Amino acid sequence: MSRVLTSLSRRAAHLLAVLLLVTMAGTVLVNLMPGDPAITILGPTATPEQIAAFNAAHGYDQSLPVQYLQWLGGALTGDLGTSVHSDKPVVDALLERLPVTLELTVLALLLSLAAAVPMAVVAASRENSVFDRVLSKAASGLLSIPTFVLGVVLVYVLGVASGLLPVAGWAPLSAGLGENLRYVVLPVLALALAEFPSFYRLVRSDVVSTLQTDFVRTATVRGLPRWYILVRHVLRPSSLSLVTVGAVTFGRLLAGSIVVESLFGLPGLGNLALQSVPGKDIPMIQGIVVLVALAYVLINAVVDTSYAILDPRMRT
Amino acid sequence: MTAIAEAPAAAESGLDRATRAARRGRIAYLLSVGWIGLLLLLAAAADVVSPADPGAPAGPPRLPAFADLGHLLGTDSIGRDVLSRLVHGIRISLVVGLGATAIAVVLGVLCGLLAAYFRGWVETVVNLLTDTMLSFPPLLVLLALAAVLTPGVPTLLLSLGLLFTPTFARLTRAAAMAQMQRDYIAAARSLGASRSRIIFRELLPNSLRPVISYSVVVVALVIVIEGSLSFLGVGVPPPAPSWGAMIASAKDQLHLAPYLMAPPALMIVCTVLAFNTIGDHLRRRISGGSA
Amino acid sequence: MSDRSTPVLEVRDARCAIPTSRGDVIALGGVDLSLARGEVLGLVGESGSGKSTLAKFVIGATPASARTSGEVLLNGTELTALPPERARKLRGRYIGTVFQDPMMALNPVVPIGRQISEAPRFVLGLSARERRDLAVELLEQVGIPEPASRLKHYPHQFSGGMRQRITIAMALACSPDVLIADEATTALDVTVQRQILDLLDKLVEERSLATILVSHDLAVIAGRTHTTAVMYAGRIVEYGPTAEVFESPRHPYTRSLLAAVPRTDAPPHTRLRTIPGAAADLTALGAGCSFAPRCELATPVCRQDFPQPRGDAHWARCIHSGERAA
Amino acid sequence: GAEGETASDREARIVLGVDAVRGLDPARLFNLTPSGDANRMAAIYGLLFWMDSATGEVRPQLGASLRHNGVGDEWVMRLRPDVRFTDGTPLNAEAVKFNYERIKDPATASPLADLLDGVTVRTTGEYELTLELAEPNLAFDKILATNLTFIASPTAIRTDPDFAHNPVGAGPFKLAEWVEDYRMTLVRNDDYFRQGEPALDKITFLTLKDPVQRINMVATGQADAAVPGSELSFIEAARSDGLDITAADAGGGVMLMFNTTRAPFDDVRARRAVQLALDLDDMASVIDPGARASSSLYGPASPYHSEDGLPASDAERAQMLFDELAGEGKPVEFTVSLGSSGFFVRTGEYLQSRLQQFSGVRVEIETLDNAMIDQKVFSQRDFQLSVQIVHVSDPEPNLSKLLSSGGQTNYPGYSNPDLDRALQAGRTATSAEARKEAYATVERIVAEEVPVLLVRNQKPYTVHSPSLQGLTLQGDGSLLYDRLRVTR
Amino acid sequence: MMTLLEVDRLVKRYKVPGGVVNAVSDVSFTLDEGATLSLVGESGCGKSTTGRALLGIPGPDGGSIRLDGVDLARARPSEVAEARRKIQMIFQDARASLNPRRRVKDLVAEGLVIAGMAREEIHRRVDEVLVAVGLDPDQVGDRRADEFSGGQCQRVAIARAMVMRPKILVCDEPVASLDVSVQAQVVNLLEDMKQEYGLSLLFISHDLAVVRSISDHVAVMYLGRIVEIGDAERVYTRPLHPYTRALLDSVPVPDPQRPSRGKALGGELPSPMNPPTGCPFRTRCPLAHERCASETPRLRQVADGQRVACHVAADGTAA
Ligand SMILES: Nc1ncnc2c1ncn2[C@@H]1O[C@H](COP(=O)(O)OP(=O)(O)OP(=O)(O)O)[C@@H](O)[C@H]1O
Ligand SMILES: Nc1ncnc2c1ncn2[C@@H]1O[C@H](COP(=O)(O)OP(=O)(O)OP(=O)(O)O)[C@@H](O)[C@H]1O
Ligand SMILES: [Mg+2]
Ligand SMILES: [Mg+2]
Repeated sequence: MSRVLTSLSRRAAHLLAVLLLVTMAGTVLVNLMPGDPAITILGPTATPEQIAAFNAAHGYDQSLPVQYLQWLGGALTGDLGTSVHSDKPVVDALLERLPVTLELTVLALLLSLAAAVPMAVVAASRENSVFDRVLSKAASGLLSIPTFVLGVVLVYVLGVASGLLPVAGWAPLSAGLGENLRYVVLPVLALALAEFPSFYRLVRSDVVSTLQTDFVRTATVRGLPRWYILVRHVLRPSSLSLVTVGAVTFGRLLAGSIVVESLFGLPGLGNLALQSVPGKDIPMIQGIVVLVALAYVLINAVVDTSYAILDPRMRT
Repeated sequence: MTAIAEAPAAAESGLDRATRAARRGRIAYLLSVGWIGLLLLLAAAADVVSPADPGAPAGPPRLPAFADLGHLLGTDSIGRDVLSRLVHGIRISLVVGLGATAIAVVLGVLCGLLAAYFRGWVETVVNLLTDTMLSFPPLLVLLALAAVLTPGVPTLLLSLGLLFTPTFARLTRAAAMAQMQRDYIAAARSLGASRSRIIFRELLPNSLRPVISYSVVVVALVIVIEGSLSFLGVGVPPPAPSWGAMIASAKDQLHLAPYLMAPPALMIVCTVLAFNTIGDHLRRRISGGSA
Repeated sequence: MSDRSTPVLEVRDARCAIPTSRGDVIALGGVDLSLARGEVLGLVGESGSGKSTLAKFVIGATPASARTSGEVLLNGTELTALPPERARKLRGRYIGTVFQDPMMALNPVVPIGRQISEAPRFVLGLSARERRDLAVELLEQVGIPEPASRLKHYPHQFSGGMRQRITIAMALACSPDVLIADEATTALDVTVQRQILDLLDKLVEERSLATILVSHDLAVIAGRTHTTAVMYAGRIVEYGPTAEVFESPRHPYTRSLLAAVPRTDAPPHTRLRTIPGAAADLTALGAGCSFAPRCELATPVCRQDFPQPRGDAHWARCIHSGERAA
Repeated sequence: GAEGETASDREARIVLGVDAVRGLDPARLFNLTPSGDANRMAAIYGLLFWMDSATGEVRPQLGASLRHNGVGDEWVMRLRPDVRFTDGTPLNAEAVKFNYERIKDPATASPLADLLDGVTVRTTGEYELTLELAEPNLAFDKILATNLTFIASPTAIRTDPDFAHNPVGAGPFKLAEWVEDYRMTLVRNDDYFRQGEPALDKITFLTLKDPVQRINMVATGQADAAVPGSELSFIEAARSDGLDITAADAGGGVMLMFNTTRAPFDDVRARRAVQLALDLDDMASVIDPGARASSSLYGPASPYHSEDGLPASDAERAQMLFDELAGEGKPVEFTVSLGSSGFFVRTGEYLQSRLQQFSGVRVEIETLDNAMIDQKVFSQRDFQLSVQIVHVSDPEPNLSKLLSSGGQTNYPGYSNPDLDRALQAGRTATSAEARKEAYATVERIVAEEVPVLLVRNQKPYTVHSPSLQGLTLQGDGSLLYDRLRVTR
Repeated sequence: MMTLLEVDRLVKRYKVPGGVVNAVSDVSFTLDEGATLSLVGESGCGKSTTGRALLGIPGPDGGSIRLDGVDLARARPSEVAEARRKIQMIFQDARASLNPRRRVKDLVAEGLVIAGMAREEIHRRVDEVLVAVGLDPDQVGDRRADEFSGGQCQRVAIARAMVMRPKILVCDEPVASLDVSVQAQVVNLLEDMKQEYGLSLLFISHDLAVVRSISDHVAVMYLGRIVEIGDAERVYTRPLHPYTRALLDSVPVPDPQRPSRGKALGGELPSPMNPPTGCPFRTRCPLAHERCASETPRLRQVADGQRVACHVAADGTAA
């Protein structure tokens, strides 16, 4: 029992250290970035005195370590500061944006997995068949198409030309599920298509190698149906690396897909970052950094747990 | 010895399929190597081969490909020769793709090897750094680095290289840790080999397999990402032609001349396919070689 | 096989060529076998001689790229003539297989209870209850204590010997007529090997299974089989009742093999006999006897044609069978 | 989810390019472009007075009248007695005075403070103010109608520290919800002073960065109007899709801004050489097919418009000048600093590719995001050549701000007493003739001295569906919201 | 005969997830010059761990190793390095112990290169030793280990060890995965080497037949301890420990006429993470009684050149 506790607390310490490092790096990087929050707020006509006053009021005249410590002090009490731009609490802004990005991320991930996994399994179980070759080449091709092109093409085909779907904008779940889904389809499709190839490639190669294991061969010899072998014996052992990559992807998407969110004008974290970074909204950027890092840390915890679920050898 | 040749038809088709697949694989591999070779050649001789100055106006804007034999692949949105830009773009796209990947591989592999070899606090530090980098919004890194250093190829190399370093560090660490269990490491130790000898002569060559096959994918990713970055103003500054930037600029005139997208996009697709094919081939070769 | 009833399993002219980068490996060069109910056939030979390929040929698991020909008859039904799906089902029903490495043969992420009972589900169509009972019964038979409580356990929670017992239980799940054990004890310790071999003996006896016991360990074959087939370079070169084969081997290869085995009753530091030359290259087999290049008795005739079996119940493919080296 | 519901007759959805970053404080007004703050403010605060984008004429909306004393150094503003802010307080002379004093107060750090420099504001009645100017300015009404036309409730400003995000005005609409950088929902101000207006119950402003997507939204019926990007080709495409275009016939447009305080463009020959080197017609057709080079600083509808106000290109002379400069050891080598959108990048690349055809010229391109443009170009003036869009509906105030010595948007840092005098003359001239004369002089000096180079006309457009009607453009091209109607 | 190696009360533990494995506990033995000592026992009983501890990969957690008069735990690092050169090892999995990316020549030369020997001298010695193990230096020198068969890999591993001219060779299951004919070749080769170089062998194997044919002394290990040690002849003909007996009984004999002797051993090897109290073998021992559960038997001299750790067998009752 105590062993479990030690390993848990070690893990927690590691994650805490990651959070600290990330936020510290955030402070440094934000300050390295060009642009002056005072000018973005006060406008280019601001006089040096006005700028100095602004900086003093917001604490930007302090040294970096002091700024960081002050921020950290607030963060520990759940106060991530106030956005320089909107004068609203950073936490509120993040909580407002998170659901959108979260929905996009989850749906995109589910969609690309739902497409990639079965296709990859079928392709792998018929290695070198026409199906396999076409799909594998298509996946490589998809890998090489930038998201911003993919998005534009989708908008033209499914939005403008056919008029099937709204070309941009967002309807929250509160506007009704159907409405929400209509708006979500295009951006999710763009994201899912972009993520599809890596999932596909991963699962395919995993399944190909699992299919060569002795236990699959044994299962075949025992007269079990093909589908059963694929589902029961192949998929689960093949899903470990998928979980790892899926988790990293999840974290990455949660940081906000800037290209997709700005193309579709979605009120998500990506757009928030895109607005905050050039605008040097320091507290907001810090907030995004913390949120993303926290998500990453949580996802890692989930991944560790799911390893144990997927692979009984990792239990105990 | 008669017989084996008279195998039933069904079985024969199985063999045919396998050999056909193998032959196809070989052809695809050769084509891919040929393509990359051609690119390298063109890149080296870009000034000689390209029909026009890639930075100078060569004709009316937005000429489609093959419309004018003087501009085989047409002209871009401000009238520069697309073929010349593509050829010159090889340099940037390949330099950035290969260079950033190389940086990531070198740094990542080094970290991964050290972590796997020393374990203990070295591993803790490496894990901490990789986790930190992985949990950091990449955009911020790119923007900050582009701001501190001026945007350009060296900055891109550095920032994209750093971006992919943690992944390689993880891959290498996992592979190297598996190798550490193997007895040839113990054997080298028992012969009194120094640490650096073990790390670089024994561990390194045997931990590279996943790195090599993944690095190919990364080259492709970097080429594509470089293009997306010009959209944020931190890519290669104009007028340097990179394929990604050419796509980005074609995107802005999609309504006027959608065909402008095709040449650079095809270039990336072919190159990525080629790299992937080579990567798959290498992976097969390497995993076939030692087991 | 003389005193036993009709064959359960027959293999006729089994051939298998596996394409590789160095050319086709002729892993089987025409093998005939027949196996009666209750008979235990030992398959020996050095590594790479085609023992496993023969076993795989019987169970229809040769590599996908392999070219095969020949017939497998199971209780008189020619499996090789049936549609693949049907043949696979029949094999699953009537042939049980145990492989060398129990850890590899068991899916690490599926509980053993399910692994044992899935074949009965699809092949025999048993209900969930029946399957569970069957699994418990099988585990009991192969000597796993408290079987009911272990159905939900995963392979890694068992020791090596127990894992092999579990794969044996899996092989027996559909009450097969034929059992194929390919190096089933090689990965195990001597004491555990002894336990497993005893268990197999018992099961063969109880169920009168026709069994193929594949091993490169001559000692295992010697103690556990009725008949022995010695393989060399993809062919059976000697065949006969085990006692006779070991007592008076007819093929020079069998003799060399037996001579090379160290014996616990020999004095220490006795120089061991070796077989000169390297193992046959299966990609470049000539027309003659494939052992000829390493054979002390070889004559030019040996290099012309592959010798036909000489003898009836105990035969060897050697024109010098019976002769002894000087 | 406003845009999620089916469109109604009493609602309009308008897509703009950027959100109001600094909130909606009239004193902080800097980005007057239709895509930026002006449209939102016009809907919330209404307009005291407004200037017709096409003609440059000033008209009242919330205000009643604006008159000068004949010389232009004293202006009397009358207000309506029936206009109230949405918090119930009256929009009276005190309120206007409060707003103007606040702008003048250095503590406010208002970018508009310059415009009220030397202006004394006195209330001369409950609904009347007198503005005394330090020097005569007959165009003060235009300054007022464009830059000082938004009046906020003094009570709200005093009591709400976050007033900029909870604006209270007397305009046709009031703020209901604001999700920054995404959507702003306004609802009808039922107490709007003019009975029966506004015609709509609700206006939704959406922010969408991608210019093509903005038009797509109108084209697919997701939005009623959009302020498109700077590219005419988009607009032509929208027109061919059956959308309506409303444009103000303003002058000005895309301008090259030479930093005249820095090498190489501190030398007039360098600026002129660039002007001579560029074939503006070609430039227009390459960068933005359908657009045209402009012959005059002033729009075609403007009384000051001339057919040959700006000189033509002459490559030979350009090369001579470049050679001359190179010979003096002052080669024309410079960096173009511009925004990172495709339009600007293309402009930069065009300049680079064309100018480098001349010997002795080297051009580099630096792309900057908006914050960096603010800082580097606007604030620090750390650039050599930049590209900006300046609309000139009337020479006042935009042209004056741009070209007069020390003018607020005089990014070129240009200073020429003759030009200052000409602008002054234009401001104070009482006769149309004299004014025309003055502005012709301005144009001539700009043509000779090239502090800025107008490369092509660029109108403020609004793309909208035919069902949206009553579009009137004011100032730099934003809409008058009380007149907007939807008929489906 | 001179004692070359003295191992005294060697202990080695491994930390693993879930606890500590006592891989080797309290193991003592000596090895004389020119002699062969075999370690036998079931998988996981600590044979390899013992062998590897001698070479310090990894070193022991307790006990002492005295090699040619040098106490490896106490001596100065340079002395240890010097002493260690006298002991070389062939690893259990020969193929895995050869870096698959290196050429055979380089593999064999590695120890000499590290020792800083001159290039020509290295070349000469590598060729010499390759010939000695029956490989043609010109034919195989430039090939890589993964192109070789198991027997050839074993030869390369032997060459790599022998090129250092060691006094002791630790052979960890050198023939376990080989065909009988190849196994015979390797065993013969080892015997040749012994003759030629005056080598001492520590021979680790679970194959009792091979062990019999090669060793002078045999130590039987069970669960990290030596349960019986003595002259090979004695141990084989007169095994005293019940485990030794069970082991010998389990060995199949390639003779169909010989009925299997005795009863098979029941049960499984206990987990080394929580070994039984007292005698480690008692859970499977047919002779176990209470004392075995409470008291760990120590090795005791029972006959000339034969020691056994068993409460029962020591009395001779089981003999
Ligand atoms: N999948 C394969 N691809 C290529 N060659 C193969 C394959 N499987 C077997 N072989 C070759 O076929 C020959 C016979 O192999 P097989 O496994 O049947 O031998 P075996 O007698 O079982 O050997 P062992 O005792 O080592 O198990 C060998 O030369 C082997 O290399
Ligand atoms: N590196 C290690 N980390 C953790 N445990 C180990 C390690 N090496 C060996 N062990 C454990 O120590 C015990 C002794 O192992 P060792 O390898 O010495 O046994 P062995 O007698 O050589 O067995 P085998 O016959 O299988 O080679 C085993 O329980 C093993 O699991
Ligand atoms: Mg085999
Ligand atoms: Mg071992």
